[in-house]
Amino acid sequence: MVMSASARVGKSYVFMSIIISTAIILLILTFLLINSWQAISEIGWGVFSSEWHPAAGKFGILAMIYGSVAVMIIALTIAIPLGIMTAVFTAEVLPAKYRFYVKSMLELLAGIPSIIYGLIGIVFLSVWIEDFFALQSGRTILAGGILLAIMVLPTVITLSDDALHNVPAKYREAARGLGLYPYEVLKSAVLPHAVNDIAGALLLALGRVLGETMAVMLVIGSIDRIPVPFLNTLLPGQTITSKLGREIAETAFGSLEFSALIFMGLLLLVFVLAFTILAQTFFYQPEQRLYE
Amino acid sequence: MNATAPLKIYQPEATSAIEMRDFNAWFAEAHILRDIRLSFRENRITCLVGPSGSGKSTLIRSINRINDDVGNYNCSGEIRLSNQNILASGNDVAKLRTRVGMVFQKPCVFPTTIAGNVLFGIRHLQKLSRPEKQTIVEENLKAAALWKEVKHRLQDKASSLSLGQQQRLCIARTLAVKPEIILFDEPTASLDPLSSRAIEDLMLSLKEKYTIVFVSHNIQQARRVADDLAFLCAGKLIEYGSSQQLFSNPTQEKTRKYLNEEFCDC
Amino acid sequence: MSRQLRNRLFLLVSSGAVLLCTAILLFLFSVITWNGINALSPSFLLTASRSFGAEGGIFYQILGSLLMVLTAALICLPLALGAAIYKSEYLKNARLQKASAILIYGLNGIPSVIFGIFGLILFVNILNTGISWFVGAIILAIMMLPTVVLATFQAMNSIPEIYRESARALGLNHWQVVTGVLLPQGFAGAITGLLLGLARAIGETAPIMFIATAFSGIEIPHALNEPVTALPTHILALAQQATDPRALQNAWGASFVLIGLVTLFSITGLISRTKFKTVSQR
Amino acid sequence: MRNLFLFFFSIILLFSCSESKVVKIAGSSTVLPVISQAAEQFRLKHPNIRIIVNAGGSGVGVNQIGEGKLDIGMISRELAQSEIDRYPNTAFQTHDIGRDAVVPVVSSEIYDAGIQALTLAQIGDIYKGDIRNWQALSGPDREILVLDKESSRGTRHVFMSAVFNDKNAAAPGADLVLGSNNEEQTAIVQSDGAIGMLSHAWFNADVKGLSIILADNKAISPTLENIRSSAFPIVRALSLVTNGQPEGDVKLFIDFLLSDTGQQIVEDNGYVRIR
Repeated sequence: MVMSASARVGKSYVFMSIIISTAIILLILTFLLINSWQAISEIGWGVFSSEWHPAAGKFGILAMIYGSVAVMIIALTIAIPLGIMTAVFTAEVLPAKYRFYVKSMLELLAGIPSIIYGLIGIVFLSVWIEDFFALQSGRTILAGGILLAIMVLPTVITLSDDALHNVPAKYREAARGLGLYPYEVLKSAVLPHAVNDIAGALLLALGRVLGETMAVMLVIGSIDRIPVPFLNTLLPGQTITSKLGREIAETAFGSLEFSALIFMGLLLLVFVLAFTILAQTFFYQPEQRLYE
Repeated sequence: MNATAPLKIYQPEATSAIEMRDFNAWFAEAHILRDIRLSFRENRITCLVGPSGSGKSTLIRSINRINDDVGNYNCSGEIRLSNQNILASGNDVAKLRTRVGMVFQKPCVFPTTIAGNVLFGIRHLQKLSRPEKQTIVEENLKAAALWKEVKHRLQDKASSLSLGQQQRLCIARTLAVKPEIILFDEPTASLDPLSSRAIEDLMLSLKEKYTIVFVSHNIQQARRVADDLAFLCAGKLIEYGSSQQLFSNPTQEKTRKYLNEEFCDC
Repeated sequence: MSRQLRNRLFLLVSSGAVLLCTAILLFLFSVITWNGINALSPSFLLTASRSFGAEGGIFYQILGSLLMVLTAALICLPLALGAAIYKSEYLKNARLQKASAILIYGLNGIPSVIFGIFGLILFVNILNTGISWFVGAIILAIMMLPTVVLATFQAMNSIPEIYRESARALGLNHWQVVTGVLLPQGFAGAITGLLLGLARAIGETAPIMFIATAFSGIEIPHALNEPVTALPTHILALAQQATDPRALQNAWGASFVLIGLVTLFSITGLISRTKFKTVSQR
Repeated sequence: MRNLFLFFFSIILLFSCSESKVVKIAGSSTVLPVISQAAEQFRLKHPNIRIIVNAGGSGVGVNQIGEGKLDIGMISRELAQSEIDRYPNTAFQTHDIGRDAVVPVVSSEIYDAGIQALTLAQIGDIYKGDIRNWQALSGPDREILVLDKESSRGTRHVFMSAVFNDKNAAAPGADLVLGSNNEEQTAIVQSDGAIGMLSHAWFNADVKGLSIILADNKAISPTLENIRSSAFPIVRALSLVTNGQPEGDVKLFIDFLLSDTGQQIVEDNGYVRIR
């Protein structure tokens, strides 16, 4: 078949577009890898130590990893039960006519930029935590965790609600027809269908929590130290993202410190990508909707 | 509106299981059912017939209050079951539904094993030991005429069954919770003729123990199965009587036309 | 009655969760609205900021944010349209289809600070552009890309095959089918995606704070390689001096305006989504 | 939608056409208020020269001069030899514009409770983590919230040099690490037992500067007088860095800062003028 000129130009245009769109992510990965290479080769396994003191040549990132994981665990232990229980209410108990309003509210809430959560965190949350626990400073790992829980809550609710809502009504009817109470209908007929989607939703939430920067950066205290005792979250800490957000622009390009920071970014990116891709490809199938 | 002859209220000689008194139903503004007065006889098969949109499904779905969960639904009047109004507020709807079972238009099996589907409801109602479970599965699958086909693969996925088998599995599941009344909402609508016949035979065998209410679009099927017939049109009960009488000697012209599958203008 | 009890308990717990969530939501909205409205005035919206942002308004921050995201939208649109067309109409190999989907989903999941770092390395350092609003727009365009590609792809994919076949039956070639039948539908989807992407992009701080924004002295950039001031980074600067009541008040005002812009974009996006849906279902 | 785009781009085009020159400045948040304000006033005199000012810290000021991204870097400490070595092709040139003191500051609650002067050794013990309660310094029984700054900040370099003789000294006793002076000031205000390091221009009702007790047991308070005379032990110059001798607009701006008007701005911001 002979292609007309416009068809040829058009085809090469759309082809270039898809190549660029899909290559960007690979480009980002490559750039991070190249720039962290200096750290990988010069520091090696030494990066997995706990002291970060560039002037003394110490580039241990364990404190940042600890901070990221601790903040993530706190955020998810709050957001998951609260979010799923709320989603159960909106999807199963709430009359359908209110659903639209609830969903719209949630979308708006999910759209609040993270810097504004940071502002709220620094003006209210950290002060409350300081007073409640009688601390010297409320800028703690706990504050970061709670703030992230609040941030990610709309996402958890709205995705879980979708998951529950997508279960065909016939299963609910059939279970009700057998004389089951709402609780039993949910547990035996609805949840088994929704559990995959909910798992996907939680993975996405996890990725979002790990990657969140601004809000955490303002309230966590930014000290590169693993708390003593180990599980004391009422102490300040540092996450990978807050470390990057504070210091990357102030570090000389090409220095070993810069490279070690980029290595942290690479680590973060690999984990978040793994969660996101897992969630979108293995758990969240229907409609191929994107979630931020 | 139409000045029709006054309705002859059918007075069944057998005791009635359910009585509907001045029952009205609405979806939002639409008045779906108007002043329905009906009593379903015990251990008989009553078939609701009528053109699409006549309110048959709404009526049958009101009897176990499954419509309550649909948005914008409202009703008035009374539906009496063992002399109690089931529409009274404060009634335990879940408990009502264990007494009034329902089989839906499309077979809906849960994503578990065949045995798991049979036990799906009963498992919540009482604690069951292993042998009890086995007995229940076997008894109810037998009662639903499915035992022979599936007895060697009770642990298979229920979705591996054919549609007709799935529908019988749904019936077995309903029987397991020991209802007094079973509602069938067009149970053969999505099945092939052979599977439909199997369901019809099953209904006939079930009426010895249960009161059956049944919605069908298929007039021949109604003729084969029903003891009593209720003909609805545009939300009103046009005629109600024994199947034999309605087919051979209907009092209403509309009934005659509809049952003879002629064009019927309600 | 333990079944009933358990059911009651379940309803109780889930209503409790709802109450808690509602309380959080009400708190967030009332704090932002109340403080924001108190800070708002015409002069706040229309004057430049002075002395660390504690005085004056946010006029150039609003302008800078809009300039950056709208430019990002312009960069993103042709790329997203092209990619969606290829994915929907040319990419028939199932494996490649899946691979492209994974890469695009992955791009969507990248933490925003990583985009900032990417921009810092590639543009500011390697290409030596310096802190530049246009680099910020490019990075924001990349961030928006997956949303727009997917929205466009879905819009095109939902067009029934019969339309393509009818057009082909009239003798149109593949590209003519694309431009004549698919593009109009796809464009509507792209606009929806763009609006939703804009809503996200305008609130982002981490991607632009290293590469695109300056603290003061800038009003409207005169060249591509000049920095700009933007709302989110302005709020960041103000949040760091949260005990100064004037700075805090301006921070709330700026937050309120920012949320207003986000809401404007997302509501327009949602409306365009519903409107567009009814068109395709007709 | 399309109209909006057109509107914006016509604005940009409009501005792009007008002839104007740009001076890019970034660096220390201590120098920042002076420069921002000076830039505003400079602009009134020279409307065709635009000055873009960015924060980031002294380290940023030096690095970006080295990388050629800035016209002027702001620093609030000395240039380090390592920095000069890192950019061999850059001829760093510093221009002092004012003087400042880095002062150990505490929350007003601590100051009012009687802690108004410390020795450098005591401050060192606090930052090493050896002293953790104000009681040890005969203050109230309250834990000390020790505030550190990001490692590239000039204020930290000067402070740590004075306390530990090592500008990059680690502070194992620190509780929070903060960035700009504003952020540090906010954290001190929010706490009732904090100690931090700040330029004396950031004192306020809740943030009090301590006097430093010297070896001869004389307490020197951070007054303008003591800073001007260098009697206060932690003083520093506020400087601008350029690559080579400043020329043209850059020179014009630096000269403006050294003029009487410029020095008045330095003084208005709480620093000590040098001319």
